[in-house]
Amino acid sequence: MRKIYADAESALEGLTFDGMTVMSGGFGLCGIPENLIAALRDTGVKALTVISNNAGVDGFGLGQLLETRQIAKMISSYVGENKEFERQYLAGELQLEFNPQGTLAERIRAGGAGIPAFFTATGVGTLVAEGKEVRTFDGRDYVMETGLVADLSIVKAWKADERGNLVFRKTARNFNPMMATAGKVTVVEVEEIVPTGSLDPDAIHTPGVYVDRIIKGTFEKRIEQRTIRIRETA
Amino acid sequence: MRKIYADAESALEGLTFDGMTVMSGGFGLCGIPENLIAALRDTGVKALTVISNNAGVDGFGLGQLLETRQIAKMISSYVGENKEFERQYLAGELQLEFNPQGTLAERIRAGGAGIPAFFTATGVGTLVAEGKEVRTFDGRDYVMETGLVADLSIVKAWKADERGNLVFRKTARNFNPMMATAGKVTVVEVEEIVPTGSLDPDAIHTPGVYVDRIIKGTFEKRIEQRTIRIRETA
Amino acid sequence: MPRTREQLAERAAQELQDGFYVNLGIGIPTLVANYIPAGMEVTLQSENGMLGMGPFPYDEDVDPDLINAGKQTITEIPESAYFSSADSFAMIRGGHINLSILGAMEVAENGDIANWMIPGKLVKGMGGAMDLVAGVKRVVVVMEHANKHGQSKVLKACTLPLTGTGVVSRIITDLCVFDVKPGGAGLELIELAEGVTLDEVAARTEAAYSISQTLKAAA
Amino acid sequence: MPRTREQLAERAAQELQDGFYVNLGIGIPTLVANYIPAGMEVTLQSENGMLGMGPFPYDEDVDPDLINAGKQTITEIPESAYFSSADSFAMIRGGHINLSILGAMEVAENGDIANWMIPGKLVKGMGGAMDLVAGVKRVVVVMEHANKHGQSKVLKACTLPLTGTGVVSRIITDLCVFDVKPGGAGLELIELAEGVTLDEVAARTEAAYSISQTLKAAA
Repeated sequence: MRKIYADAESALEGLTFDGMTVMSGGFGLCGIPENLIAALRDTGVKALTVISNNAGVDGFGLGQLLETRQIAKMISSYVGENKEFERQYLAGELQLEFNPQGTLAERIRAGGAGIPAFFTATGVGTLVAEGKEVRTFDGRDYVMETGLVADLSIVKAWKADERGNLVFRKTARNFNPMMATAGKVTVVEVEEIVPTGSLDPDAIHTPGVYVDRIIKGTFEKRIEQRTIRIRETA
Repeated sequence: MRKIYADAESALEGLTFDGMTVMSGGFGLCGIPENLIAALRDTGVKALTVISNNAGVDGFGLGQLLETRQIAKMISSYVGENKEFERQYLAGELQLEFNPQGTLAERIRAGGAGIPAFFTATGVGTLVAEGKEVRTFDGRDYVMETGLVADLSIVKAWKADERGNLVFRKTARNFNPMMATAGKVTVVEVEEIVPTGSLDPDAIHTPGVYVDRIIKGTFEKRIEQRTIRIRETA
Repeated sequence: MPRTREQLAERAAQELQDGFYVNLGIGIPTLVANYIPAGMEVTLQSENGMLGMGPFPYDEDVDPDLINAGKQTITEIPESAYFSSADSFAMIRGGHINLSILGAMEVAENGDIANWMIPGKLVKGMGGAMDLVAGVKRVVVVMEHANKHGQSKVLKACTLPLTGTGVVSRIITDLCVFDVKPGGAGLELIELAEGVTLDEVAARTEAAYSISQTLKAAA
Repeated sequence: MPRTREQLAERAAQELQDGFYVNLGIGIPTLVANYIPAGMEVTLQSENGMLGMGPFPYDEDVDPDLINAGKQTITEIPESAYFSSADSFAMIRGGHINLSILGAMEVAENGDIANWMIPGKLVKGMGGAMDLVAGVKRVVVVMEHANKHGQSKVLKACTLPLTGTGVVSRIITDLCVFDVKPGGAGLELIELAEGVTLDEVAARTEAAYSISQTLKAAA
């Protein structure tokens, strides 16, 4: 039970400092660590570099940390849904580094896997490759990208056992498993904490070695684009 | 049902040629594609380069392909359990490239993931790094290793559905999932073929996109080192 | 008459082949899913981490944990499998997806594509577009022939920052279809939309192109 | 008296800490699992693809799909998780395993280790040893002080092909325990096995070493 904390606030205790780098899981608003983002805001920590595929929306997800101007820099692939983000960025208050989504995912995976750099064809011949080494393998050009690590990773999973083994649900998995591996400290919020031994050991997505602290959260799970089909009636 | 073949022989039809590179899953004798190795032997294909963590034992697993001298070169991390291997190697009949086990696993993963090269600290300052680029990142030296692909990957899984989604069992997973991604063609043998929709989509280890052909095999599952504890009687 | 959005999607669906694994971009490409021929086995990939994407859910089945790369709620089907975004882009980067159908702002004679950034305007990011064009085996662009100012989007050279270089294999527009010949050999006009003339294409296309000997009017 | 194999394993078990994730090499290191103190939470990793390794099975529970990196049949326990060998070595290379306890043929003053190859003899391969010494946070070597010819295995410089350079933090032998000081600062003798004298260590050690001010005889 050493890894289980009472709430998001206590789970972040002693882990935050100004200027730190934080990875935050999720794709859009799907699978984001809602509870830990709010708790991170409440710590008042400043000048964060946040690595996250997206930047939330106004007032929800990372949008909450933008509102309070706690973020100095974002490393993301797409930030389209956030007016406050736009405003700060256009005003020069916020630094932004765009990474192609797959390069971002692989940089995080590499960081967690002890790989300081790798080559990819993604972005060759584009702005993304500027200032980076380009090398030819087997007649094709590839750009060198570096691994990413963070001082803290905040992650949302579906279930955890008491030893920190994690299972994700559907497309809420997204960036969460890699980020769990790439944080010097990884804090996870889940919908359910189950007794050790109740998860199928063949179906664990993130082994407990990557998980330092766990909380059971409460979730709004806001939907960005509710698209439905209409049931045809007879 | 397009991916399901009647037997190992028909599943390899049209896929083999002399001098080809084959990846073969398994660790020791655990999780090896027994049926496809035997069928590969029966094709009579020659001068194979085989990428496999180990080389089987005399008369079983890849040992069968060594006996018939169909292998020209092995890329492996450990080949300790095979007298015929020793004989051919010492006689200069067999080429051998040793890779550290983790580097081998990552080279295969990289090959399947479109990554032509990556850096690792493994092997720096050893024979493994000779002739390879060494580069310093953040004050530590790393050696550049390249991705591996194969003309054919033969893989052993526990269950497949008709669309090729795979599930592995316990430590029989080992090198199989990466090899499934790194073959130009991937042929899989399983213990059971289940109807599409009966595997938990959150618990699929290898999505069907990586699987070209599937057979239901029969398995001896030989044990290399049967270690047991004695039940204390009252 | 130029093709409508639906007709563009319908034409793009002719690029599908039985057994294909396909990634569809946002916008018109998403509509292609509605035109998969009956009996054809096509598996849709969503780059956030899903293979085997089903249709939009009924209202009562909406699941916030189940969205596509356009952040729309979707459903799973019997062959669905989920995986991480790293595994998803390993699949894309490694060349395991047969076909990507994408929109574009500009495409050039040599297969260059620009679809993520307009200098001076707010940039939202490239998302997975650069990975898709670099990694997927075949990239087909579906787009309006001209931009809203009436200017050709099929160009000698892209003017906007690129998404990828030399990656597009085919361009399907509301007027016609071009093949991008391999090795920088330029464009070839291979189809006209119904009622569209060669002169019309010539007038509205900035890029140079050859005309296929088997040029046919679309059915 | 020099330590027996079992005593070496028992001493090595003192390196364990509550909450540690540990990889044990083949041979004496494997025996360390028998000396994990009661109540201490130590999770064993097997580099073929398992975290949370249990003891050997009872005869009727042997499962050919469940082996450790030494290819021995083992069992699972409640916290067990399986993963691929790529994921396993990502865990090792990424520095997520706290401690590796390994055997060696030679260790040098600077922390170099050789444990996989004797030139002129048949080489079986390095397996995962190079990944473990390069990746795991702390590497402790457990070995006999001398080889079968009576020569010191604790050397000024390794003579055999290396497994890793500057990676060993501590050397536990049947005679004593050395710390490898960081930054190439050499060896420090920190413990003597019961009944072993300083002179005995001096006589049997080729490497130079300093003697800890707090040197204590092992209990």
